Amino acid sequence: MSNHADIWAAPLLAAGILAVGAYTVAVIHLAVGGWLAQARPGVGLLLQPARSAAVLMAQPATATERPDRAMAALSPALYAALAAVAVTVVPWSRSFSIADVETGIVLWGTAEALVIVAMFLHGWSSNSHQPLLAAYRFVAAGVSYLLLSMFVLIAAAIPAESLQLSRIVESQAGLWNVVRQPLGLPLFVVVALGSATWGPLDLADGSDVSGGTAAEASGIPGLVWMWARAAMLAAFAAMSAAVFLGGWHGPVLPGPAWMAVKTVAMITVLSAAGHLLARVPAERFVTWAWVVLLPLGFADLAIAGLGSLR
Amino acid sequence: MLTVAAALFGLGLWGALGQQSIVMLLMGIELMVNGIMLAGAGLWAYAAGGDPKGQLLVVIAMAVMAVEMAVGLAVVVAVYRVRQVDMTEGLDSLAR
Amino acid sequence: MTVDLAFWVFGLGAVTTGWRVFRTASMVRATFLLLASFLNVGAIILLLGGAYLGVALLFMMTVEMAVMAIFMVAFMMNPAGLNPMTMVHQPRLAAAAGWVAFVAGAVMAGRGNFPERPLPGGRPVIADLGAELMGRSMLIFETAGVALVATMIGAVVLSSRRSRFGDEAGDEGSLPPALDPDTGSYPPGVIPEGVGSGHDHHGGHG
Amino acid sequence: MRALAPALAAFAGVFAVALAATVWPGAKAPLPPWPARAPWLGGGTPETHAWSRFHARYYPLTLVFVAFEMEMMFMYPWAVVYVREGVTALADMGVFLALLSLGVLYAWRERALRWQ
Amino acid sequence: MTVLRRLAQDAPAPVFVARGGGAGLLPVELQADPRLRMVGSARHATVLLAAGRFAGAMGDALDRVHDQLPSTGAVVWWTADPDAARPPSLAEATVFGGPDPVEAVLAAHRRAVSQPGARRAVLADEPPHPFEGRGDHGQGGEGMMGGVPFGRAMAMTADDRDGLALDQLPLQLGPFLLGLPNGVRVSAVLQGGVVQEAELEGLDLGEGRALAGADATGARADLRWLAEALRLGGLDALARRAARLARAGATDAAACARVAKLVRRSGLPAAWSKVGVVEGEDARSRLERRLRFDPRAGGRRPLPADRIGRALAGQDWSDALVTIWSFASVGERAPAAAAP
Repeated sequence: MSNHADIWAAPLLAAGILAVGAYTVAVIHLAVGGWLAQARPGVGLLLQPARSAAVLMAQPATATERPDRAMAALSPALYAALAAVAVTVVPWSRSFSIADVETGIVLWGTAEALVIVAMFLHGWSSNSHQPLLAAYRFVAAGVSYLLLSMFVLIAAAIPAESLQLSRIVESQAGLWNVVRQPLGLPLFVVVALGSATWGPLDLADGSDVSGGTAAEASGIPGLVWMWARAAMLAAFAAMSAAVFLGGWHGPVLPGPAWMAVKTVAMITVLSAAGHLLARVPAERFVTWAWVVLLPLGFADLAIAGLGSLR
Repeated sequence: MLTVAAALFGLGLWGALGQQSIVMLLMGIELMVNGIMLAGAGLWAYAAGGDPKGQLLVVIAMAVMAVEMAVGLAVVVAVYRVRQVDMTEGLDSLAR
Repeated sequence: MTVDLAFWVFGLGAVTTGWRVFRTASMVRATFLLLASFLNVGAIILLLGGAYLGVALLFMMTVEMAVMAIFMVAFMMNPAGLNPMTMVHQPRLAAAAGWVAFVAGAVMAGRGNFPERPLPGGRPVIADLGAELMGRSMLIFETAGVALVATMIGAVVLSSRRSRFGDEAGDEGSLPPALDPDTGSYPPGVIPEGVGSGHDHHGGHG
Repeated sequence: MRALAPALAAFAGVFAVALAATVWPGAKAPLPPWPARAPWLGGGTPETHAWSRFHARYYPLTLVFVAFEMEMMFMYPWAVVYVREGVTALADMGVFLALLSLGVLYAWRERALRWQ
Repeated sequence: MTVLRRLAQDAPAPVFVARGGGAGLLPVELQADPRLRMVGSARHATVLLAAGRFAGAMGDALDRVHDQLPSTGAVVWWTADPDAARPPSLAEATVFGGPDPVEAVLAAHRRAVSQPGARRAVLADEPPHPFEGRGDHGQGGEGMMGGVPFGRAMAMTADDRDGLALDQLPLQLGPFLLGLPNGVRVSAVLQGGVVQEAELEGLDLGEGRALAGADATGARADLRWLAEALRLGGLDALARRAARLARAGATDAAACARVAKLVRRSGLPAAWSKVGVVEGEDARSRLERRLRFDPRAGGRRPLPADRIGRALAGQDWSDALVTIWSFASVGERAPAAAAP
């Protein structure tokens, strides 16, 4: 059951899904933030992201003294493209995903790993101090959370007997992974926050380094970068909906509708986490990830394994 | 296919022998292993009739690369820690 | 047809990037050019039908190069190549050896006759590998595990500062306690003795 | 493999568009003056280039990571055949992971997971 | 294009605030207004809001920030005495003397995005060090590490607690950095993101009339401080909430308590614990003291700058910022500036 879109339609589909997803992320982020700040942005909320984007488009791109221009141009594009390739493997219904790759979760892991490269390049390329610090501390966090993602995804692959996302969703027909492997989703949320450098794991673009790798970015390059971050978060929300929340399974509504609902729910969760949790110091997170979260990843794998013994 | 592998191997050898710094030398070695992996995969695909041992060979090659890299870099750190050198010439005294 | 075309594109990409690795002054670029070479090879393996091998190669090489970049930047002089530099020795020998290896390999590729037993289509290659690991090659698999642990421990022993054996004073300040409190901290840009000698050493080749 | 083509196409397409969007506007614009291009330090000034032999404080960790993450190579195929192999696979991977966690444990004890 | 312009005009104005003499932490309260968005880098802003007096070194620093603002950006000077001497960067700024500059900032933002007249840089257009045509390859460098390639020297190696002598990054940060008190500049030597040496210098904030409401006391002062601390911790929404309470006069004790509870749940205290320990007290306990909003608890003997500077050595740069801000007094003069 390897279904996939036409090779010419794929880029448009991926870009479309991500555009909608990223915009949803922005709107929900504003809404939750306004609710928490008790300062309602008002009716203009739905237009707010477009307005802020327009500001960046009206702005000229800045340059630094001696940047690595090639890398500076490549890294935001790479980050955005990674969000795209990530979202292609997500199945939206029993019969449709852009690219239902046989090795879906391995491809996903590759995208996650390349995200670390993109972040590092973005921080390195401007030849500026604060972006550099941010990029390096992000890599420390990245090499720590990457293993978690592998473990939870492999655990999800065990009952499906396949690395293919559609099979993984199929295997949840009876019971969703969020129940069957309770540790999976929380750990995957950590990975999502890391890969989009969001909220508590906003180590690459943190405010304590004046915007981190994006500190020197203004104008359209800055816009592309911000868009890619939101798109990455949306992709992760969709992925967690598919892998842990039973994907298209659900009563009454058609599959894609369920996926949309679950994705939006995950976006809300991620956004709330971003607003309610303070940034974790990089060093603490690293120790914590290896000493506490990694064993939890083992436990998740063990639960999945014991659960699917015949 | 094997030609490309050979080219990669040759490039890697050139880099490994030519570069002074230990880290660049490691890069050369990695490139050589790159060629080897390509050749292994090619033989598995064309000449092994799908025997999984071919895949295993490539996987092992990757593992070897990881080990080589980790240990190699650790050695670089250790050497740099005792004497601020990162060059192969810096190590000639170890031979004596 | 398209497959052949794609193969040559990726092959050419792999070789070109692999060559550029040793031709760029910026260590970061060198590292990620090497990564690009790996990615091209991974794509070729995918074309060959290594559904798992190819993607796994992309994955593994990405993380390895991300780590490699950190060490390249840390331990190479002038890592960004702000001053153009060439740091090679015995270039002739190296080039010659490289060419020899290439020609030998190419001749083998051309002349050598390999059994023609192509990968049967629709074979569950991933499950094959899994079964292999759980079956005949389990020993290899576990041995690899032991080797990896040995690697971890070795790497930690060699690289880390192991303050477990030292006192905590090392963590107090970022500079080690100096003999003379007045000169304990080096003014910016000034190289203390010992470190400086290392620099002269490099400078000779610069 | 057919399924991979759209994934790569999506990558290439979005990459190309994003790259064009990033490069195009600034392509013709003249370089801003030097003071506008100084690194952002909130009114402060650096003495040197930021590009340097950066002392990543976590290098032992990265080496442990490289070794550890190799084991994923074995785990993906393992997961596929797990149900078929059953207890064998469980025990097998149990031993494997136990070994690796020894390595992590050692690294932790050696403070390799902290800033050096 | 016009559609874009119209959209951009109605967007929340991304404003970078530079706090000078006589401003206190009053500008922090501006983020209470949802029509403004405080950004951490002038590169992200359309409006540079300079609040208070900028003389001498402060003026020079403001000039640098002014030039780093994107060339379409606009400048607003919020001051109590417009006749005071102003640095070149404020020569063409919109001067605002009233109590609440939000409208002025919004007007400037609309101007900046609708008819972007390129702002001239006030500093000389020349590299930090002349390099063109010098050195081995005409890039100003000599040999491997020497010279000033492309206008700047290269970092040099120096010893380190780790025993790996890698490169040091000597630099001056601030005074207009999130987490630095008014007029405080840090001269630090970083190696790998860890502070090796740091010195806090308090720049002269000058004398003169302060902005109306600049000096607050009690809960309101604590809330202003807290809002900045929350932004430093990445909790912008909570920061906005704290700013709203401060702006409302911090009269609602229950609301303050709710904010304190949210802050405690956010894990910020945990992130600050064991950071910047001075006299056996870490940043967390200093935060907790503020969270009590107790006028008596707030006031403590200001710590001399050199003590803080020494406390920074060996910390990650972000922890160092936390340490500095945890000591920031809510009054006009930061303790660092009040150094002997």
